[in-house]
Amino acid sequence: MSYGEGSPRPASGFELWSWFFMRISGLLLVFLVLGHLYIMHILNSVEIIDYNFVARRLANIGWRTYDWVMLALALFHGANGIRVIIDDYAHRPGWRTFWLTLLYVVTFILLVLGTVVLVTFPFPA
Amino acid sequence: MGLYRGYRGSQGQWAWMLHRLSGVGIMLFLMMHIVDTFLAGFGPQVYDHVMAIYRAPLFMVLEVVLVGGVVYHAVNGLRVIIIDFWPNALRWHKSLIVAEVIVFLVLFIPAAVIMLGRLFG
Amino acid sequence: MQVTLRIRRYNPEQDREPHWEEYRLEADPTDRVLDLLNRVKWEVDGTLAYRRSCAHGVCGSDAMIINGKARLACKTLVKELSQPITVEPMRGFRVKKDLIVDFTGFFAAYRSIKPYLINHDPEPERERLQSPHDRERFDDTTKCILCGCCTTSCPSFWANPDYVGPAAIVNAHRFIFDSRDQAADERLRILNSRDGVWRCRTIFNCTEACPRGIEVTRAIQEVKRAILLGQR
Amino acid sequence: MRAAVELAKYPDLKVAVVSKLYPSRSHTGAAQGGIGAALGNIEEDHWEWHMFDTVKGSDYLGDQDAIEVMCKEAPEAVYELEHMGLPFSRTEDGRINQRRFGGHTKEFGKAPVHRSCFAADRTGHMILQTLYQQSIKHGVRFFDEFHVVDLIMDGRRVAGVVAIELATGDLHVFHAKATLFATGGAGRMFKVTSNALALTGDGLAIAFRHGIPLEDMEFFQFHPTGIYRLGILITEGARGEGGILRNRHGERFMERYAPTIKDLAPRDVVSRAIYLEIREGRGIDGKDYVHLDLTHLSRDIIETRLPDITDFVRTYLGIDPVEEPIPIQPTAHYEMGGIPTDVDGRVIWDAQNTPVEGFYAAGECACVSVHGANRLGTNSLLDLVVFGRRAGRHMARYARESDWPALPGDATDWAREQVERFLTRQKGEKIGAIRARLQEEMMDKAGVFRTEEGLTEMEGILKELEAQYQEAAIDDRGRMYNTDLLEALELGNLLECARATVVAARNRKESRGGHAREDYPKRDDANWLKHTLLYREPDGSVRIDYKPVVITRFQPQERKY
Ligand SMILES: Cc1cc2nc3c(=O)[nH]c(=O)nc-3n(C[C@H](O)[C@H](O)[C@H](O)COP(=O)(O)OP(=O)(O)OC[C@H]3O[C@@H](n4cnc5c(N)ncnc54)[C@H](O)[C@@H]3O)c2cc1C
Ligand code: HEM
Ligand code: SF4
Ligand code: F3S
Ligand code: FES
Repeated sequence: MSYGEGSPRPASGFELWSWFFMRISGLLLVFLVLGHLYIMHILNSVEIIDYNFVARRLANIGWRTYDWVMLALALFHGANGIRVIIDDYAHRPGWRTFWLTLLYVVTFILLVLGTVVLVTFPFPA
Repeated sequence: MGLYRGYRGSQGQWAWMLHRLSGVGIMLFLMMHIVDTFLAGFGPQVYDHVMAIYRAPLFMVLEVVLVGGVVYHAVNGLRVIIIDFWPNALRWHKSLIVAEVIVFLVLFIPAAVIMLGRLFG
Repeated sequence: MQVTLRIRRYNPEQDREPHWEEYRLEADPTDRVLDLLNRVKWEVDGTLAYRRSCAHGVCGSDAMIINGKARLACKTLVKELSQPITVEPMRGFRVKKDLIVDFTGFFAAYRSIKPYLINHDPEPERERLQSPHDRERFDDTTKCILCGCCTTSCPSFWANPDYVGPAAIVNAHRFIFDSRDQAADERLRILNSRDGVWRCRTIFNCTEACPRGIEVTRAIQEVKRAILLGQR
Repeated sequence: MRAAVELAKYPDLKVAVVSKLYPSRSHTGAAQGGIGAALGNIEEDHWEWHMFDTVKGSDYLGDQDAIEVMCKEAPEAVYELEHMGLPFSRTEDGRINQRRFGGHTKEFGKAPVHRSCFAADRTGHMILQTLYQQSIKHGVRFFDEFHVVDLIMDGRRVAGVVAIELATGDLHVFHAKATLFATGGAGRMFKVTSNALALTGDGLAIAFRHGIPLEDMEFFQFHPTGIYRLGILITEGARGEGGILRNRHGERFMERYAPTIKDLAPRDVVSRAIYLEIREGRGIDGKDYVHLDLTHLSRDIIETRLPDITDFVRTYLGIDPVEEPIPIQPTAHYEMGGIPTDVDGRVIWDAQNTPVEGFYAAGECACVSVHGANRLGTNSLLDLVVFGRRAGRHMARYARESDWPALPGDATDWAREQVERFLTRQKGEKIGAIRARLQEEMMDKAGVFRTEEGLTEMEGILKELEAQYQEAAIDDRGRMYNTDLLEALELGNLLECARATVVAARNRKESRGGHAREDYPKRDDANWLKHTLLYREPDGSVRIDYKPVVITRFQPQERKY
């Protein structure tokens, strides 16, 4: 147990915003992700999806924005969720730092990768 | 997870564990998904090669699980949000779980049928 | 009727690991589990260690895990339970001996939320007035006997003993929503931290476990909302 | 704990609370009904009326100077609790709500009055919590789960206590300028009791062994409404809210015993009435219990004013008090006697009120005597806050003015010997068995009704049990959390208290308040309007002395309700 006798622990308000963000992003994700899944997996299917399919879809700037917003929200939402989980289970300070760093790095890389694709994907000439 | 064994908790406990599992699962998938989409940047051959893997039957079943996970996570997430922002919902929290299961089934069963139908059809 | 009682025992002076021990006893369906423990201690094996005092659910001494749920041994009747009856020490706490666990952190968490009325105004000659409606506002959480059933049933607490736990939040609620108290902001600030209310994931085990029938989750949610919206 | 809060206000003093339980587990938390004070929030009330009721309730054995102090300071003490944060139930205009309670009347006995200030039916719980909270606020140090085994004496002055730490089994010496005992009652000497398993009269026995007297130990209150067989209390508040006692014929029998205030007569009167009903064969189904009937009250009143007892009844009896009457029987409840003190909580040696330097007592273990031969409901909580506070003040003054008492070198010897005896002996009678016999026999022979014959027999039995106890053995020979050892020590204390009770009861040849002799059914003011003081001689025998009753305002009269 790490808290001292009767001493208030520091409060930054960060957890409040994290909590709030999880809920708001969750709400938006309901539409984005379920919509995405519906289009990709129900209306279409992996059998149909190929490079051309993706290319056609991304030709539309609207879809690009849709995908990017979804990507970013899902990443942040998911990463924050994982952060909470790490906080829960990784108690040794060393390990906790390790996992958290790993998470942040991976999230950042993925965000960059995802953004790069969406921005640079060649528009059909 | 050994910690959770043997405690006969409320339905809330199971709902939460599933939420956590599905959350992590989706996150892992998302990571993979970003990578594969990124590969699309390398041109059609590479991407189509990756998509071929997704078409393996095993992956198609996993896809169903993924959809189930997302649907569950979404529905349960909504339930949590309702409880958080609408005080009166606390009174009905048990009914909410029942409602959640129903909504989940209503969304998931048809989806699964369509998707598995493809696999076998 | 004949009952089988399985108790998870651990004696730090002898055992390296906890182990189960089984006792067969004659019991009435209306006996309390505490009666069974007493019978074991007084008639069979005096080394069995557990806490108890009031024997009717008002002192909060004998919280333990009975048949997989956090309960007070003195408020659980044999007839409510399926056989064999299993009794384990509270979860998420360090076991000191048999059913006795370390409460240090629990009370430290309780103290951390400043569990006392803070009011800087000069004291009136008679009572401070409070309408029945204002009194009603925190009635539920005044019932807490600090037994720890809620905290020991919370999966978030098992995962992370740094979480202040529902019991401390319940007691903070008791003051935050008391119209006579003036330190609500301070308590809210304390609870608005990583190990404060946000660790609660609305699992509801606590509400189910509370032997005083306190709607623990509701109290926690009210505190969360007070932090979020700044209103009481 | 009330004393500790008072003391903690003096920053130059170091205050510690030593308790064998976590303080929040003390039995004060079980008190349901309320705390009496003539606030007059519901109807007109005066402290003189309260005083009259208390004197009359005590069967004129209470010391009227002390009672006057208590009743006069009651409103202030209650307001103070309110200021500390105690969440009293409120009236419509925001004041502390009050209810009627047994024996509390207006205009010197005319009709029941609303005097008991309450927080639903968990007033004691709220007092305990509030005082614990205030102690935390004021930085009192707590030694939780330290069991006091012995008192340290420096000649005739008290120098602290010896306590065993439950977690480790270590003996600790607490060296103090002023020591206060608030160790609660000794109800566990009886089989059916509302008292906690921890109420084993430790403080009484410890003081007694050091030659400090015990006062009025023959007066033990049996509360009329304990849940049948379990002894769990159904508060008098249940009758305050309108509950009625009925026998097997459904008859409201209290009309015969107390025509004016009926079911709200004091506890000794009602308990005896129930016993008589049972003896006449009017118990329910001819068995040894009667019914407490709440069914004519609305569900709302029962559930909002008496939520806890509703819960007890539902849990332990599987009965809904809204629908069905509750089976009840008298239950051993309150020790009127105890360590004699003056109005400042100072323990005294003798009838001349010579104080024991550095030693204080408050609460149920003390005998100020405000309860005399029978305590009125709500007066115990009041007793402990009023006199706890006064004792705290006096202790502060005393501690500042006095030097440290010397700490004798052999302070822990007696305690160590007791502990080692049990830790080393291999074979002997089981503690549980001795205690069970004690409780059974006490209930039978020193319970609501007593006779010369029964008490004499009981003295013999006690000798036997005492001998067995000397040879008793325990199973647990470890050091850490040895609760087996503690129970053994507690039994020693119980036996001591039981003996004091029986000796005093046999000695007092009259019936008064909580002491009813079948062979002497009348009160006898000519010979017995005096307090008993018991001394334990070094050889273990008990010497009896007396102390006059202080009578100021109200002359003894026949006690009729
Ligand atoms: C069920 C019930 C209902 C009641 N209802 C009312 C009511 O409505 N109104 C009213 O006025 N009164 C009521 N009473 C009476 C009143 O509650 C008690 O008389 C009073 O609470 C006693 O308080 P206390 O502080 O003396 O003792 P307790 O609260 O019993 O405290 C004793 C303390 O001493 C400690 N202790 C004991 N022995 C040792 C030792 N050897 N070493 C260390 N610590 C020790 C214990 O750990 C405990 O903390 C009721 C009593 C009961 C049992
Ligand atoms: C579809 C809509 C979604 C909704 C409504 C939603 C809702 C929520 C909510 C409310 C929480 C917080 C739970 C709590 O505090 O108890 C949460 C946690 C989480 N979410 Fe989502 N989410 C959604 C999609 C996603 C996606 C797409 C991912 C993956 C990238 C994800 C991963 C996570 C993770 C890992 C957690 C943490 C789980 C935990 O702490 O137990 N969620 N979600
Ligand atoms: S809230 Fe309930 S379960 Fe938790 S400590 Fe208080 S009484 Fe026990
Ligand atoms: S079980 Fe735990 S997570 Fe919250 S609702 Fe209760 S505290
Ligand atoms: S013994 Fe007091 S709550 Fe169980």
